[in-house]
Amino acid sequence: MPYALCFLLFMIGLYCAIVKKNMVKIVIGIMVMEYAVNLFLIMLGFRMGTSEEPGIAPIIDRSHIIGGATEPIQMTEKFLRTSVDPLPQALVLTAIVISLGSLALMISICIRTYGKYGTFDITRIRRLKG
Amino acid sequence: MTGVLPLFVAIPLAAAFLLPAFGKKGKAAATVLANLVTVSLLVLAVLCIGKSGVYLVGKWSIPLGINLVLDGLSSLMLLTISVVSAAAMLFSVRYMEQYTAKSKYLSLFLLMVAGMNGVVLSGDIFNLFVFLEIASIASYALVGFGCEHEELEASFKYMVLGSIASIFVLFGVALVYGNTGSLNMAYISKAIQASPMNTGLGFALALFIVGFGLKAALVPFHAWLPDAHPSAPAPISAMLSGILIKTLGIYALARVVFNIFGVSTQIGWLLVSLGILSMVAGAFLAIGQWDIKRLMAYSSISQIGYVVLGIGLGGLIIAKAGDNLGAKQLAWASLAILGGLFHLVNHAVYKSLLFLTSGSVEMATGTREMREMGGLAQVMPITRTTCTVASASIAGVPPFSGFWSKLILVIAAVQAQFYWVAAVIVFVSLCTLIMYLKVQRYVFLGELPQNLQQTKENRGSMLVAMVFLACLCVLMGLLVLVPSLKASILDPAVEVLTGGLEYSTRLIK
Amino acid sequence: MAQKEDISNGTKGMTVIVKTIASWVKVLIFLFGIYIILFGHLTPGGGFAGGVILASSYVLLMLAFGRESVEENLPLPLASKLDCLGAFLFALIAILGFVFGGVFFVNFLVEKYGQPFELLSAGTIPLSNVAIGLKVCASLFLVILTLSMCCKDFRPGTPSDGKE
Amino acid sequence: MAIFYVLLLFIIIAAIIAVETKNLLSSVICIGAIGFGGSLMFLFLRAPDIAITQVVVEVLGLIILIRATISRDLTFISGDREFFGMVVSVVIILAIFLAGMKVFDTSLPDFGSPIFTKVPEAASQTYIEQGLDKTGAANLVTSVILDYRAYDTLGEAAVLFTSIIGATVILRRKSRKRLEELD
Repeated sequence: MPYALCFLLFMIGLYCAIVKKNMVKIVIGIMVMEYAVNLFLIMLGFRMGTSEEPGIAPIIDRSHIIGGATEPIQMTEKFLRTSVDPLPQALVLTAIVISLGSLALMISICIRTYGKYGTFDITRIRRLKG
Repeated sequence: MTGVLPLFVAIPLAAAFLLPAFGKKGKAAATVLANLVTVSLLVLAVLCIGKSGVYLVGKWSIPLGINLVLDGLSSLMLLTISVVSAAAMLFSVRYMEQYTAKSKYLSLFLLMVAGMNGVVLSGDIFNLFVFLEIASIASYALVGFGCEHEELEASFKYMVLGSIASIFVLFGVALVYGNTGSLNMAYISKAIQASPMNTGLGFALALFIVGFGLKAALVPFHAWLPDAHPSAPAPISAMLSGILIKTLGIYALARVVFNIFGVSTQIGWLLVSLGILSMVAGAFLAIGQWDIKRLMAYSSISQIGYVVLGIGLGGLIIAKAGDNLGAKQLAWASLAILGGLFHLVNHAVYKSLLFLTSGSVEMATGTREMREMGGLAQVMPITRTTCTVASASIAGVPPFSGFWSKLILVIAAVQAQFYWVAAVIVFVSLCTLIMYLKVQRYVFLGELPQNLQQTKENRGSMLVAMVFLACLCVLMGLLVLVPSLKASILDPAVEVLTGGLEYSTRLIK
Repeated sequence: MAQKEDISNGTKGMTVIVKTIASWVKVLIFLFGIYIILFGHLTPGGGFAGGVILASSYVLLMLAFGRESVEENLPLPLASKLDCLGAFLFALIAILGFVFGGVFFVNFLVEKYGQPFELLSAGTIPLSNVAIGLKVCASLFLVILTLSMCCKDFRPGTPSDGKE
Repeated sequence: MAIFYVLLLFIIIAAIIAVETKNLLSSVICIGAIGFGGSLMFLFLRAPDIAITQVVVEVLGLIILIRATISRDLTFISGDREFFGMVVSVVIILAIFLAGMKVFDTSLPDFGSPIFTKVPEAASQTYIEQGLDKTGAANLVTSVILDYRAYDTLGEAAVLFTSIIGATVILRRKSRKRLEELD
């Protein structure tokens, strides 16, 4: 069910990006879609665990390891049993950066277009035919 | 040999990171450096022909790290990308003098090339997404490079639809990860073969088809292309129409559909119908245009249709035969895919040449409106000759390259008993002939208007780039006529697609 | 409306209270950003988050003191060069991996120094963090500064421009 | 578990307000609410790295967005597409959503039991087991982004670089020289 709510968020963003006529609104719709996908990816990697052993972040501290300076390091069973998936988190970190970059570019195109046309309304920004 | 694979990405990226630091004074040096980069990529791509292999980035074994895969299809795409980008870069040396911020332009250009090379080489589906974003974001900025009304509007439109496409692809990647637990293409493919296709993967496939279809501008998703491609500076139009839509759209779609999910009858029919729709709609819309670059942009949609049609037809034949795939069906499918891929290469060369000539005309006359031109054959002989070669080629006049790829497609369709498909191919080819006769008639023949009497032929690097591509246009037919060239360049690429899911067994021992 | 104009142009800055507090807070934010970058391989955070925090300390300065004073601290051409430098350093780490380890991006320093949980450990990872932090800080600073400069320039020239 | 539903509902409501409100500035502020709600959500989903990044990116993103909207023509744009078109798009989007709901309920593993525990050769299992030993970084997310998948991060840096160069190119003052300057 949380996945479906995430998908609802995605569809709200898609609706906004397709239907709205204000340039900034369109950008906002795209941002909402990006949030939805990021949230979805992180949810995929989440481990609920039990109430005694809830899932933990994939960050190791000294209590999670066996062995040390001389013998090879090993993780404790508990860590292996409860750690959430680090891979989607890495992907989302990359995706957030990408979305920030495209946000900056999109906003600069909006500002420049505003300077040329004096409006954010895409129905009035129509020099190109069809 | 696989040791050079990261260089395809590392060289242009490193150069692009350095170029903006050159500033105004080092403009000449920056131009030389950028040209050196594209030429060296061309040399590397030629070296990679016929090779195959896997490169493990950071020495991590396959499911852990990211791997670069070189196979027939990748090396074909690499070759196409480097030929077109070298020519377009050479063209921009002089053409881009009319704009400011040239070093930033060069940097964006190289980033786009790096992105495309990364997409083609990647063996990891998230990595493919990241490089797809580099290439797309660079192209959004390049479309709006002129910062005039139309350019900004086209750029915004392109950016919105392109971003939606990218998010669809990312969502597809997330769904695939959620269902298979892997990001490596070979492992995903293995997991999909092991378990029956479920709804989640089907939804992911739909997202991929819409996303890559938007990037490739197939017909229901083509709204951005006729605005974006004409608005960009001419060398960028050449890059976008010539290779960007093919790499980000067709290549990625073919890789995902054929090598990861495996082609089914429905997908085959879907690709064939998308292809035919694009061919017919693109051709009809193109004939009515009076803006020379807009006409060429619509014709790109039509030509992309041929490529998708060829690939889809091959997939359809394979999927229909199913388990009892005989040698005969395989030969038909190979022929159809060969036609599609050969048309992809051909179109990359002649469409970029056409856009370069249109840029040359635009720079000389200052307009893109065909009704205001005429008689340019007298004053711009070289542009005229190259444009005629490219037009003849795209219209399928023998012995130029376009003729051979269309012929192969027709033969494949007839052999596989899709007679109506063959008829559509011939019909659209006639429409293409008409639209380029229109270009010839209104731009180069007729009377020279008064205000264009002073027009002079462009000089220097622009001519070199155009003549280079025109020579290729004439010679490309050899790629299928000379057996050794065909066996080393096109056949391995066809085998990658007809082999389908063998992709994963080749990578995972 | 007039006050709003001042803020959006970012030239004159805000009141004394804001300025005084901002001059203290900016140091803390800056240090926090550096901490996040350097300890990225041990605690949550890393080059990217740290770089954004560094950039936001500059943004705070810009909002409080106006654009000119920030440009004195970090001129635009310098930020642009830092941007290129950070990106290039990261690519260089990849290339050094090729030179010393034979493969791109190989972590060629991982066994050379440090134990787990120490600041100096994990081979090239802290170096990459620093390079990315530099790059991200410079580039975001650059884009915000450029955007704020352009807010003024790209207003439509006449009220009738583009409107019916 | 309940906290996830509360936060998700909060985010969805904020998104609906952001989409439907007429005033651009309030819309941008609602985006901020989505971002911070998302960041809290990340924290509860045991992803502190992402939570930190999301907060700081949100701040900068909001500043960028407000730059675009502040002191501009904020008069809202009269009615969106005509009523009929809006109804059609809402219906299409609802249909896709309902189709999607089925997909998410049937195909994906249950919420809270990630896929990598079910696939024997999943890379994530190896990251957790050997990440510290092989890369030396205690933060496994860092070890993934900067060592196992560093090539992705190079791409990510390149994306940021591209978009910044792109933004400065789009915002430059003078874009064309006169043609006569050429020769």
